[in-house]
Amino acid sequence: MDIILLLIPIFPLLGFLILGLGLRAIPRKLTAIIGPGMILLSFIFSIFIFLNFHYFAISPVRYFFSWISLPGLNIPFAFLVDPLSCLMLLIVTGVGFIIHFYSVGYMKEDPGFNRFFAYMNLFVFSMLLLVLGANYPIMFIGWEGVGLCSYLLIGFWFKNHDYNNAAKKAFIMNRIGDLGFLLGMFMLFTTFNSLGYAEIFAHAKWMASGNITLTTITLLLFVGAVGKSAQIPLYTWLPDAMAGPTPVSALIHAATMVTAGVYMIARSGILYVLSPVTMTIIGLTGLATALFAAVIAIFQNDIKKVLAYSTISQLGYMFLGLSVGAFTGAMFHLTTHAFFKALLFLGAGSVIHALGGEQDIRKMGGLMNKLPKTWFTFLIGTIAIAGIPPLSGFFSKDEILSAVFRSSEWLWVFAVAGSMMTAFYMFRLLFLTFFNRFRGTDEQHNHLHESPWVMTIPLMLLAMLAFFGGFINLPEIFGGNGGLENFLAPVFADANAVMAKQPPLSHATEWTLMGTTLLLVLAMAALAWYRFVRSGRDVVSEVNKQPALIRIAANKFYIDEAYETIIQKPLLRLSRFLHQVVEIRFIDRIVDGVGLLVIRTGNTVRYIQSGNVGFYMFIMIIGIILVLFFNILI
Amino acid sequence: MTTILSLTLLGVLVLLLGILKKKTLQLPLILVGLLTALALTISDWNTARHLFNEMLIIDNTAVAFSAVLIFSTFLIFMFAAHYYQGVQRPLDDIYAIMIFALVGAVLMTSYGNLIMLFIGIETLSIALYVLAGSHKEAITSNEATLKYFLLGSFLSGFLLFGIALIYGASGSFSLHGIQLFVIANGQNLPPMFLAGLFLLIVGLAFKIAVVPFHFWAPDVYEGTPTLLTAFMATVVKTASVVAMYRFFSHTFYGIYGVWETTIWVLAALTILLGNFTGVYQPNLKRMLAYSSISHSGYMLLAVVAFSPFTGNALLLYSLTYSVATILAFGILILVREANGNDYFTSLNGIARTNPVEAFCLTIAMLSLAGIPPLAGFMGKYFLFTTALEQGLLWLVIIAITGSAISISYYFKPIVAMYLKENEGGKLNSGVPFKAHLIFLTLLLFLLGILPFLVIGLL
Amino acid sequence: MLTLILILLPLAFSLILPVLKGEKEIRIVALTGTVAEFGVAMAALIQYVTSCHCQLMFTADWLATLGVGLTFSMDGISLPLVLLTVFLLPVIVLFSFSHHYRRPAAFYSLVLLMEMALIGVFTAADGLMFYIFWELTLIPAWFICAVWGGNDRIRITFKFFIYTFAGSLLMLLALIYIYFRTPLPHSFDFRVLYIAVLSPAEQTWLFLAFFLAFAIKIPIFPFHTWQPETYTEAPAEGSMLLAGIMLKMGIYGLIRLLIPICHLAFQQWGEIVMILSITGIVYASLIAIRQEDMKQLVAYSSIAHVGLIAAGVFALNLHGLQGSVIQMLSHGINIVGIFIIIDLIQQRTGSRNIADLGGIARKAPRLAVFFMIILLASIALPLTNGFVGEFLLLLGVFEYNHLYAAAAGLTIIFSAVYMMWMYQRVMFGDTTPMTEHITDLNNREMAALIPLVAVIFWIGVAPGFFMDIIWPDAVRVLALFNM
Amino acid sequence: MASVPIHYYLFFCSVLFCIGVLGVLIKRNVLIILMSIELMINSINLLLAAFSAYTNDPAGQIFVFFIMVVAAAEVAIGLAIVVLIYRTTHSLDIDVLNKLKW
Repeated sequence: MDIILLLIPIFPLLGFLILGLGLRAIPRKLTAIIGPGMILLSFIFSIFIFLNFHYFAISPVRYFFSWISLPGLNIPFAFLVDPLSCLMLLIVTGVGFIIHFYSVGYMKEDPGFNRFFAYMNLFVFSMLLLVLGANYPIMFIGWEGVGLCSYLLIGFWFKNHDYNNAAKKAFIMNRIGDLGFLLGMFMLFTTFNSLGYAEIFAHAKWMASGNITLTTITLLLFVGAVGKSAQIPLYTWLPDAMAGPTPVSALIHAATMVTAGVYMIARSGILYVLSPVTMTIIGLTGLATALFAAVIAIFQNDIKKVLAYSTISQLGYMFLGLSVGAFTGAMFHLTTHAFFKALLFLGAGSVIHALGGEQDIRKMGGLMNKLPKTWFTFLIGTIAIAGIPPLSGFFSKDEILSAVFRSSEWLWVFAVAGSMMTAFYMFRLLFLTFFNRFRGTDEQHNHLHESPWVMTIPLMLLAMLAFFGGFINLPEIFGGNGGLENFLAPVFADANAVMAKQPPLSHATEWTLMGTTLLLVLAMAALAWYRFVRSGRDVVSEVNKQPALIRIAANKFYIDEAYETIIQKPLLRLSRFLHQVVEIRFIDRIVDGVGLLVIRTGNTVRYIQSGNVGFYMFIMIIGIILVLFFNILI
Repeated sequence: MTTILSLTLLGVLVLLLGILKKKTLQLPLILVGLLTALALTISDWNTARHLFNEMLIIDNTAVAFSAVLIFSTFLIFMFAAHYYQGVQRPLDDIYAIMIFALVGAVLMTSYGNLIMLFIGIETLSIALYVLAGSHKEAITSNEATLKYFLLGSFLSGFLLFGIALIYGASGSFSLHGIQLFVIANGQNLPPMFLAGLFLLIVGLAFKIAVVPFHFWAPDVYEGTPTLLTAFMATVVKTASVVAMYRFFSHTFYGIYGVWETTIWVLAALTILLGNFTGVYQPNLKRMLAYSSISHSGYMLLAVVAFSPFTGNALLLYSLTYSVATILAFGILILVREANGNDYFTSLNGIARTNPVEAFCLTIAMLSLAGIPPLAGFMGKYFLFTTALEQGLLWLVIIAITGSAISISYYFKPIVAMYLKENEGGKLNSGVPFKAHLIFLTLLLFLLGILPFLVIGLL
Repeated sequence: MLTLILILLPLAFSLILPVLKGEKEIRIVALTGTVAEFGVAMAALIQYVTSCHCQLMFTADWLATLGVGLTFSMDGISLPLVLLTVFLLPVIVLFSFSHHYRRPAAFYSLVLLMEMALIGVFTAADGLMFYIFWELTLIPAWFICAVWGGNDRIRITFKFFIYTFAGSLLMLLALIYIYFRTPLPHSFDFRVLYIAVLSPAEQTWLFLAFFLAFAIKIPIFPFHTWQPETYTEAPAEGSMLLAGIMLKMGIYGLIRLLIPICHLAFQQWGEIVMILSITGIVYASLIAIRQEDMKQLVAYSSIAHVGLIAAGVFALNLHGLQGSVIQMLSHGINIVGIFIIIDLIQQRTGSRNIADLGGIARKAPRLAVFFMIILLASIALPLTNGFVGEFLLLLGVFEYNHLYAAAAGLTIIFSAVYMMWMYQRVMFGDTTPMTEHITDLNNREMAALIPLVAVIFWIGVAPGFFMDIIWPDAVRVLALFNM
Repeated sequence: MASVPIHYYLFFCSVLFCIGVLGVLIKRNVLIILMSIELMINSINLLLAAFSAYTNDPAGQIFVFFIMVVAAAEVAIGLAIVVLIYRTTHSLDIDVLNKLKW
């Protein structure tokens, strides 16, 4: 069983090595098999693990070899198999496989075909380490690994400099988070003398709530999460990350990597519930991000950018959920989000594919009948994310919302506002893309075509998941038994035990809440319909003749520019200052100065040697007199 | 004793050969003679004797240093053949005078009586006046000899006055008598004696070229024919330092040295000024002069420390210093004859034309700079240890600063040879000459790696 | 005995070389020399028994009466560095074949001489021997850099020489001083130096003397200014020897002499030197961000990295020390790798100025891959050697002081910034006229790089091997400190 | 003779010596400098003689003989050098020759 467990990450690694080392040698056909094949294998094995889950019930931690071991510091290379990691396993490998499969079609013409799959496999490998690791360092390996892969894949088309900048930006912002994570780890170690989950949580359980150390630790770790999951203030890399190929955006920047932060916090739930301060901060950050990103999303015209911002805002929701202790809810939303957001991205991909790389929704429209499969699946995705029953998004979001409501009504109001906006921009996207007449060039119009089966089948699969995904955790008011809830219960047992128990909502309130939310969402959808379809107003020349506020929003509130002026430029200026002034003019000057002094002195004293005998005698006499004077008269 | 006799005899024989016009035989005879003298000297080892009621005291110190002196002279004579090739005029006088000078030097290492010291110094000096001017045609040589003569005789006047005063105070010329006097008076020595003592020190300091009595050195070194400069820089210096050390060790041994502070200051001055002035020299020969000044400073370090180990340290140091210096001057001879001047520029790029010479000079410089594992390092190391053992921390710090500075001029020739483009002509040295250079180089390595060959002796 | 062979073998080869004629033979002999040395080291490694002190001891009298002995031995601190040396030398020599230096015999014999001296420094168990070899490294280093270096080499190499030489003279002074404080009969043997009786005041002075000597060599801010220009002016091999191995001597000195001998002085100065090191990290990283010359950029990055190593040493706890030794290995390997890559690029394009380069990745994918791997290692990505080291170092510093660790941790971010920036501009984007016709790695160059990469991952994935060698003696050093 | 106390001699000789020194310092003519040096040396001879007379120790007077011999030799060389210099520079001024400096 351990072998199988070990094999799960090994397969993608193998794929990476094969494809990576034999870069050019391997024919595309073979790559098309190896790339997705490896992921499929690990998917199958993951299912196997999932089915034989009981096997790990007794001893969930599996040691393979000791990685860093010193007296007092032992970091084994060990995996932890518990419901949480199982869930993540399935998502990563499952969705991962679907997307790999899709990519075979999507990347067909690309010269870097093999390289692409190599990176993708490497990514899956790191992601698996991240979710399987039984201690923080192992998680950190994956944590950094995925960051690297996203760097490589964003900059995949490295001819383009903006793409590279985007890649670099992503990597550096992740690194900022990683530093937080690292320091958090150190603090954990100094507090608990261990870095293994089991040991730490076992100790932490007994610590007093609001313990300052814990607060610091959790905050540091949260910094890591902020970087990885693109929350305010470190979110700006994610929209730029859309520079990468669409499957990448689907896999890394929607389904898996960006949710790592959520996973990490859920994983260390017990630490977080014990530090309410951190929880509040997380909550506010999450909410702020959710709303902020949603606002921006409304005014974006790049199909992928819209999805990117929506991802950010959805992640915000997840953090919001975590902050009120709805760990299951957050994980649930994570799962469903993985389904429908991947679906949406792939859909977008197929649209872009059809339009030969066009991403501006103002140049689209009326694709409904040209790409029916895409349109239909995209529709499902939209409904799902908008949170309209009975699709998955509805249930997951509702769970979070009700949890939020339980902790505070006001939070709930904002959250709902957020989901309204979500509905609006998603439907806007849908309508602008698929309704009305086509606004692109005729040349594009003639080439419009539905994507090949390799790309549509994944769409359908994901559509299916996005549709029925909600049923894995049906709230009991729908007669569900909360499958996921129970499944994950053991993981969050301690955390939930600590959480202040609010009384569960009465069914009446729950119904009303759902009702209101649903109504509002539908209203938004209708508004979008009215705004973009019914009054077939021309949307092409939209942005420029807009009130200032909207223009600001359309320009993402100039956050990037702000960062550049506040951080980047001063940093570079400082760097130049240090080099030109401190280094060269000051420190080096001093060093050279000493040498110069010696030479100068040498050059002056040597003129004492005047070459004049009389003078010599004179000096000598003085010398003699001094010697005698000092020794005899004194 | 036998040493002095044999050397004197050798000198006379050389003159005789000169009269018999047997030019070709001279050098071989000298070399053989020196070697025999060396052998005879060493045969005196561990047979401490007092001659002519303590006029001479042939103890191990005397033997060891005489051996060093003779050996250095031998090494210098090895260059003579090449140096004087093509010179028509008879050279017997120069050779003979050099040997007589050596006799003087030997006297200075083995005197037991101030009279002998005086005789030794004068024999050495007068001979050197002649040698300095031996290149009659060259005006620089004339100037050198004039300066050397004037300053030398002037300062020897003070030396004499000092001796006289000491005599007056202690009523004796013999070291033993003086020692008794010193012991008798202990702390409160009469001013007259002190005056005499310090005048004596000054006189010797002049010979060693200690600041501020060093002024003659650079000019005279530069003016004197290179071969004889080598002689001055090594034999004279060693002899004088030893003379000073001998005086102290026989009179003040085991007693507080009133002279300590003075020598301390003189040493510090010498090290600093010597090194600082060396930094900016464009002229290799002058640079060597300043380097020799700074080295006399280092030697004084040992004298100040004045511990039982001083003798050993001095021995090793003087030996290593002499070998390295002679090697350097050997190359200088070649440079001079190839380019007609002693400037660093005439060394440019000879690493390509004459790798062997370049290598040898490099080693010599590194050794003088005191870089391990060369002899120079060992010499310096033992000086520093002796000094530190006596707690002369600051003096050692000064010395270290000095040697840090000295790097800057010892590297000039190396930089010139290896990093500059060749403009001067190729040095042409015969096989024996080369062999000798290599021999000296190996000697530097040997003394560096096996210093205990020398260090344990005294 | 093996230790002695380790020292004498390169010497023998370096003496043979000048006799040979013809570049080819010389190269072959030089390579055989280094490889043979590697073999001997492997033999030594086999004989080495972890965690028992002073192994493979070789002792012979040399000035025995004065307490100086030809004593050489290895322990968990020195063995890794010896391994590093013998591992890197063949790589460097192999790589150097892509240059056609004038007077190759001299060049290679100097390189081998250097190896001999370095091994001597790392294995010496006697203070004076340590000093002698320490100085000995300087001569070949200077010649390599000065004779085969760039245009401004004379001034800069001279500065380098005199600066470091002055520093080491202080060390000599300190050593002799301690020598006279050792119980009679005085001795230079490390074990005796450790038990020298020194008042706190004396220790303070000795601390400063040692610290200056080592800080200049390492170099620790603000004594670093000789380093960037020397790296840029030196020939590739010179930079590799300096950055890869020679600067480790300084750290080694810290661990070997400063910590055990001057432990009392740490109350007073430990904090300050720690702050200096960390300032160095941030300072150098910031400067590196804007460098246009790749070599200079790497030089500054190296200052930052060794700053972290020094900080780890001054943290004076097990993790810090352990990390410092591991990181010495990693840094040595990585920086040599980077210098190799940079020089290959320079050979092919005639420039190492970032602005002139671009789009190499498409023309030379292999080069790009190797460069990427080594770069990632040097920015401490997990599963590469860099991470293990930096993790332990930062942990050590963290245990010393949380805020310092946070400051030192900035290197994680900055290194990513400048390295990625360099990589992106050199490797990606459009090709420039200079990079138009760049060729990919040939087999020899691969042969030089593959071992490096292999070790990068070895240490990264399974550092246990080295860990176990190092920690017993790291513990021992700490014991000496707390004594 | 015995009535004259020793420090008279000492003082007298010192004065002579100093005169010699001053002569050396002040004069620029080589010959006169030579003479001054002679004066110094002779003052020392006198001093030595006096000392030996007072201590009834012959050593002093013997030493005087040695000094005379040496002094003679020195002067001989000195004059030879003077001649040599005069040949080349046609002057006896010591300051004429300062090619070698710095």
